[in-house]
Amino acid sequence: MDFSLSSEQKMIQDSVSRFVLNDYDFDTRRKILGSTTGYSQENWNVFAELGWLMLPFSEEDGGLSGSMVDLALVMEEFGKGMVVEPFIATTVMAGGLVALAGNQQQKDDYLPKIMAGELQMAFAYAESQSRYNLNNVKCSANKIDGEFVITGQKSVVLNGNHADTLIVAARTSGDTNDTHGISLFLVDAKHASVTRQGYANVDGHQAADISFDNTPTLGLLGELDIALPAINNIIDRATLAICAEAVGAMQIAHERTLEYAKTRKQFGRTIGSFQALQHRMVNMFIEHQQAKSILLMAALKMDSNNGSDAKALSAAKSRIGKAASLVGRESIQIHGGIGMTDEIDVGHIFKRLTTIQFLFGSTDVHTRRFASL
Amino acid sequence: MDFSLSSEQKMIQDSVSRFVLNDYDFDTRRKILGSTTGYSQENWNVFAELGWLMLPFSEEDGGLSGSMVDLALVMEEFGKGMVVEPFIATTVMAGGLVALAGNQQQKDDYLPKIMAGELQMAFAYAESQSRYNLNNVKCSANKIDGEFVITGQKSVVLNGNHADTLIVAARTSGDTNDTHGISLFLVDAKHASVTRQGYANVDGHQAADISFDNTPTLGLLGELDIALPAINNIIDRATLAICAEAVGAMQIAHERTLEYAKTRKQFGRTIGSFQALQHRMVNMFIEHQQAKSILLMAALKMDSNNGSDAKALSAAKSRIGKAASLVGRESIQIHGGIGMTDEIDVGHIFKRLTTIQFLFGSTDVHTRRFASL
Amino acid sequence: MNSNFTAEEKDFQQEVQQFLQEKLPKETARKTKSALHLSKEECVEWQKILHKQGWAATNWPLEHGGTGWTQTQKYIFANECAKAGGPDVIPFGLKMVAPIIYTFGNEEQKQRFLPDILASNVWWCQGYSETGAGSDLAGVRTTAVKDGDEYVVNGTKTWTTLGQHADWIFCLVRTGPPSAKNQEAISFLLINMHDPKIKVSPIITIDGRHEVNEVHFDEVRVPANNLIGTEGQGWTYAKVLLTHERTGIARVAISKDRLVQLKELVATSPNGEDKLMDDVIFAQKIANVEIDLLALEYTELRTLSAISTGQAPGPESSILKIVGTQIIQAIDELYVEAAGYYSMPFVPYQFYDDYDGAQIGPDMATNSSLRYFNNRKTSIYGGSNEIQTNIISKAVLGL
Amino acid sequence: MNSNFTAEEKDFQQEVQQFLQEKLPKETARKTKSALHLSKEECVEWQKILHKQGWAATNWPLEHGGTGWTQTQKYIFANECAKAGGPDVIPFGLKMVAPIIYTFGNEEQKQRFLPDILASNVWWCQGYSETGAGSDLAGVRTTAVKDGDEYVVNGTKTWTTLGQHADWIFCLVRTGPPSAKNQEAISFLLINMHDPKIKVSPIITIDGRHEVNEVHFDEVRVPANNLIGTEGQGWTYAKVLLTHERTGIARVAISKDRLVQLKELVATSPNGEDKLMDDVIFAQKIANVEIDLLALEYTELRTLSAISTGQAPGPESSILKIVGTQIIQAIDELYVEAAGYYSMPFVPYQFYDDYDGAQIGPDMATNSSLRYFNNRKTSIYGGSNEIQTNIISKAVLGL
Repeated sequence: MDFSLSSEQKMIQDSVSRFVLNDYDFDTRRKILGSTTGYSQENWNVFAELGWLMLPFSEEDGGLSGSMVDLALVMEEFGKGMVVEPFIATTVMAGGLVALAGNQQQKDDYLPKIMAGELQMAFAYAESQSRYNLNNVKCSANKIDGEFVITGQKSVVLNGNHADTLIVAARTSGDTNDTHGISLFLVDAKHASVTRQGYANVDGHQAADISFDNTPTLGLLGELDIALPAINNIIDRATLAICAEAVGAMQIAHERTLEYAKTRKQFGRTIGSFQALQHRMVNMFIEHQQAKSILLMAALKMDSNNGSDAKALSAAKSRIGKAASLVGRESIQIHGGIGMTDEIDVGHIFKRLTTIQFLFGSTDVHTRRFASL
Repeated sequence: MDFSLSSEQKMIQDSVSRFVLNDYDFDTRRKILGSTTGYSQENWNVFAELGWLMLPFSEEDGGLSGSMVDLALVMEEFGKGMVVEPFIATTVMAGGLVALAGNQQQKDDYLPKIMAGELQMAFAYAESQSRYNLNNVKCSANKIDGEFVITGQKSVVLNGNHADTLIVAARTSGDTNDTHGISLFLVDAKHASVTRQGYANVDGHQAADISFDNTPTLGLLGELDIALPAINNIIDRATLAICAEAVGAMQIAHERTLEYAKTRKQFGRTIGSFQALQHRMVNMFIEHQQAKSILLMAALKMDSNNGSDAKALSAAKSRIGKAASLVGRESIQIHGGIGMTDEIDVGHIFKRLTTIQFLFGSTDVHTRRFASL
Repeated sequence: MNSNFTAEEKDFQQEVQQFLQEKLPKETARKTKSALHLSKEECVEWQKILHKQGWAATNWPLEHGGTGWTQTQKYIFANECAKAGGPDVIPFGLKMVAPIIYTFGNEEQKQRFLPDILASNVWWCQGYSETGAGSDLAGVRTTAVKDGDEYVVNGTKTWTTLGQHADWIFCLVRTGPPSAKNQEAISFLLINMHDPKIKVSPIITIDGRHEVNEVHFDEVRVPANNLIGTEGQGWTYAKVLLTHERTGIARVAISKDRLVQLKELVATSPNGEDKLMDDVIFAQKIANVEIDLLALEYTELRTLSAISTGQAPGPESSILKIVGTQIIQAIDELYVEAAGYYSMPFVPYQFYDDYDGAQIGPDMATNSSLRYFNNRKTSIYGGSNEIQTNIISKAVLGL
Repeated sequence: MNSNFTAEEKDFQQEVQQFLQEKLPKETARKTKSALHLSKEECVEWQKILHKQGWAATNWPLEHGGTGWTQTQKYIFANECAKAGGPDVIPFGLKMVAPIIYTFGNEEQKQRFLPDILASNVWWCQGYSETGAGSDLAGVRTTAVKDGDEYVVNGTKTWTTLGQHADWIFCLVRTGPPSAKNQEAISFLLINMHDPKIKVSPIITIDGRHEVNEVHFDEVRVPANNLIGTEGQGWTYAKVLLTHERTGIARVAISKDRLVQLKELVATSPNGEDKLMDDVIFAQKIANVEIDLLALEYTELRTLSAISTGQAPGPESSILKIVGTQIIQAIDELYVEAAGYYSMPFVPYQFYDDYDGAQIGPDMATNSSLRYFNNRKTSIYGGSNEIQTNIISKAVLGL
């Protein structure tokens, strides 16, 4: 067992940390959120230049062969700045699916562009009735004149409104809940038969509801009917990424709360001198530390197991969801009214910590999955 | 709506309260626990003289027609002294079953003796495999030469070791889990075919494991095969009784903890001056108050509904179980080491608050029953 | 002891139901049930309907135009309103300043202010909190210096809910010298918000909403006869009202109705191949909150029963604030969890009348997180839950 | 960064497994797994077996006869012991007083005491707490007054675990005048328990057990060369050891094994027509504890990793105490819940060898509540969890 970071890991951690500290302060982020796209192409170019967009891809595919621990390191730093650029949607999820399931041609077509920051993608999987059941797919792909066309609806597709190309999970055989019969398709997001209703999420991330009406595809990704394992795998990796983000966000939430408690005075003394609040801030600290630990556990176990360990991942999502809930709520409560205002960061951290709890499966859903494995 | 006590209610509350205060202090109780029977026949005679043993029985049966609110008032006071006399086993459960299901002859045979304090009874229902499922009954009654004989095993029968007469739930038809096919029988506890292994429970109450081997009965109580509703009803009433007991016990646990916190010094000040502990003691107070409220709710609703309201009762057992867990644990923790010793009462209250959580259905079992009704 | 309604009480219940069915505007009810914001006009419209019925002032004494209801009647009214979607009255006039005026104000003030409050002709807001005086209200710094027949007011109040609509504000101001003890330096002053030297600036909260404000006073001259009672007694007046305020703050009736709605919602919400209600864990979480709320309802009824027998609501009433807001927030969280992915989109505009796009998410799903965010305030305002805990610790437990 | 064992570490794991299989007495293993009390003889027997193997002192430096193990080896050993039912060594000699002796004692003391501790020839107990000095250890009142070559000791220590078996006790005593500051008045003294002027009186705990004691000193004369280090430095010595103690106190390996056993248990426990494991709510509760324990395991590994790179265990290690004991108690509670009705009978005698009645309850069910009661101590002893929280607040958060 070895828990120390390699020099490469330290380097990338430092690099992301510096970016967040110097180029992603709260006001800068606010401006990005207020822009028409809701994220910064300039930053995206920086990510590409610094090689971060290459991280999860194998060396054969032109990437850095980053481990899950590496991904977690980057995302933890992103979490400290609440970075809204679509790293998870384009790089981890869509790029990850192309690398995992695509043929050589598809890899050649998409991965270099993703790594160069020239292509935005999104993965459309959830539907209004599916909730967190990845095998619940109604959106269907049928062959017309020998070519698949897609008809159906997808919900809250992260980066769905800005993606150039979509990956769509569609049913090619079987019933709505069958695990067999789900396939992945590449789709031109700008095709006339694709209707996108874009919006920002409460956490500032961009998303869209998307519907398809006999939409032609750009090709099948992976083998017909048996896409579910790849989908599970990629959602698990994305889940690890937001877990790491939450750990970074919790650290800042806790730090901000400590700073506030040390300066804010009521009844003639700093509120941090009240023992009841002290014990609650210790509890926040413990939650953050426990979250950090289980993140490490999951990342290491996934790395030991070829990037996939559903049980370990679900343990992490469950525990981190619980920590995120407590740390978020306590940050607001200890700040009092000021914590609820739009003008300081702690409320925004709280919102991101909230959405993370309900993204890719709620805390309870992952606890149950852990217990069932 | 009227939440005030009638003068009769105040009178019986005062009378039980005085008894607990004057005649049931911690040392007296300790001596009773150390006696051969584990309860005091002398106290039992007092209960009879003061009419407490008549409380739950109707006026036609020679009782006081006490309501569930009345029962709760008495049990709350009993809880303050952790009274171990078998009021629930003999009066509420066994007596209640005779009154509910018995014919006139059986009522005449048993109820006057119970009310006079001359007869000890017990209700044997749980079995080692049944857990909290009252319809799970293996112990069987079969007819031999036209007479029922009972064979099987019963677990942790309250007052089972001192009872003169037992009421036994036995299967007379159907499979182990069928709701139909359960009957009640009166059985002579001292019959040679009855094997009783008696013990004290951790809370000081007496109990026994009992097995029957072709044991003849003293008669069928109620109608054949359809005893389950009566069993449910009587267990619900007994559950309300222990809920009320817990509310009384919590009050004392909280008071003792407050007294201790106001006098015990560490670091040169009373531990009650530490805000973190203050907030926790407030939390104990809130739990006790919420428990008291939901007890009242359940008792009133049962009274409005002819003594039976499973949903209200399960709400009370669930909420009070949660309160009992927190108040018990915090009482010990705030006392520190001294709270864990046999020599002061708070540890004994903690033990009783623990068993109440797992008697007649755990907290979670009752939450689920509430949700299902 | 019994929990049944008398025949009279049952009649009253029917009367309330009928009134709500006939008089409550449908759009107001829909918005209230869905926690959408009511416009100033909608709020005033409803309060004027209540006034016409004689039901605007449920907590005032009869002599000033109150209902004179028993505690049971108030309980019935609150529950029926919650079920029907009748919104709470805006409390600042009817529930907060009015009792102070009729208890501590002089005759002239009663004549001048109470009729317009009762008829909802004026909109009041509250000027208690300041940046440096949140939980520690006694630390207010806004000054009111006597100058002839007037006070000259300088300072800034914050967290002024719906102050953007207000005609009047009631303020705690410092009339004594900075050296004076807080208890003796604070006075209770009524100020006309239409004074041009008052500036209201919005505070946007994390749910994207403009609900609270900062109110700036720059040499605002206020007639001295707007002072309530005696100079230096303002803190005493404010405190008297606080325990009364805590009972309503539990919002039991509304939480009950929200749980009923939630159970209806999950009975039909798809969860892959099942319905969400089939999720045993989720059902257990709902049940736990429901049970805690049942207990709170009886805690409130016990408190009200004590009041109706002449006892004042003691510091125990802080329980109602603490547990009531815990339950509100727990229900919010359950709604967010039920909404799943659709708790995320920030699309409040889709609930406006002029929205003509496609609906995003089922029913009110996207409103769930906004409500969750907004209701974090409930454990902060009205004396934070920590302050309530301190009150119980000191006043009830003697610690 | 990786969590895999090296080939050497895997070999070591096999060696430990083999050792436990061959040398651990079966009855000792059975009792340990079931949380039954070991006799003094059984404890000593096992420790002597460990000593023979060279594994008695896992935390001592090599030079004094310790194992010199890496943190990973210690981790492996702890986990294998927990799985096999190898009991923890009684800590007072090997883990508590020995490090103080080899760190702060003089050569003569090292020679005199360490070999017997290593070989488990003597039984030690701890004399820290007093009735007036629980969480506030610096408040000890037991006095040791110098009289020639001896100290005369008077006072009473309490919560002395297994003091009834002890040959020696290590004590915090007050050597300075009552007026002296605590930090400068407390010394660390070793005292022979066979002195007739020492009286040990049992304290019975709520699980009916005699585990702790009061130890009374009445004019007990102790050779001055039993003083460790310098007079007035005892408090410093004691504190140095406290952070080290906090890592082992998490008892992660034992909790892991208990959860494995619990899951086996509920897989076969009847629950009416089902098995208890089919109860989704109960399974979820087990999973939650299991997950929290996984997190704690990695919190401990992160701490140990920091130690192995030369950093001292910081005050963060208080987390291990707090969460470790929360988990122990949560597991206890799950066992009680699993036992249901059979958590109630108080029948500890049925586990004694001489019991010949029928078994009451399945397996160890009736032991569940006794363990639950007994383990309330874990959040109280070794610096209560409140004290640990204060340590983090002050030393880590700077509050």
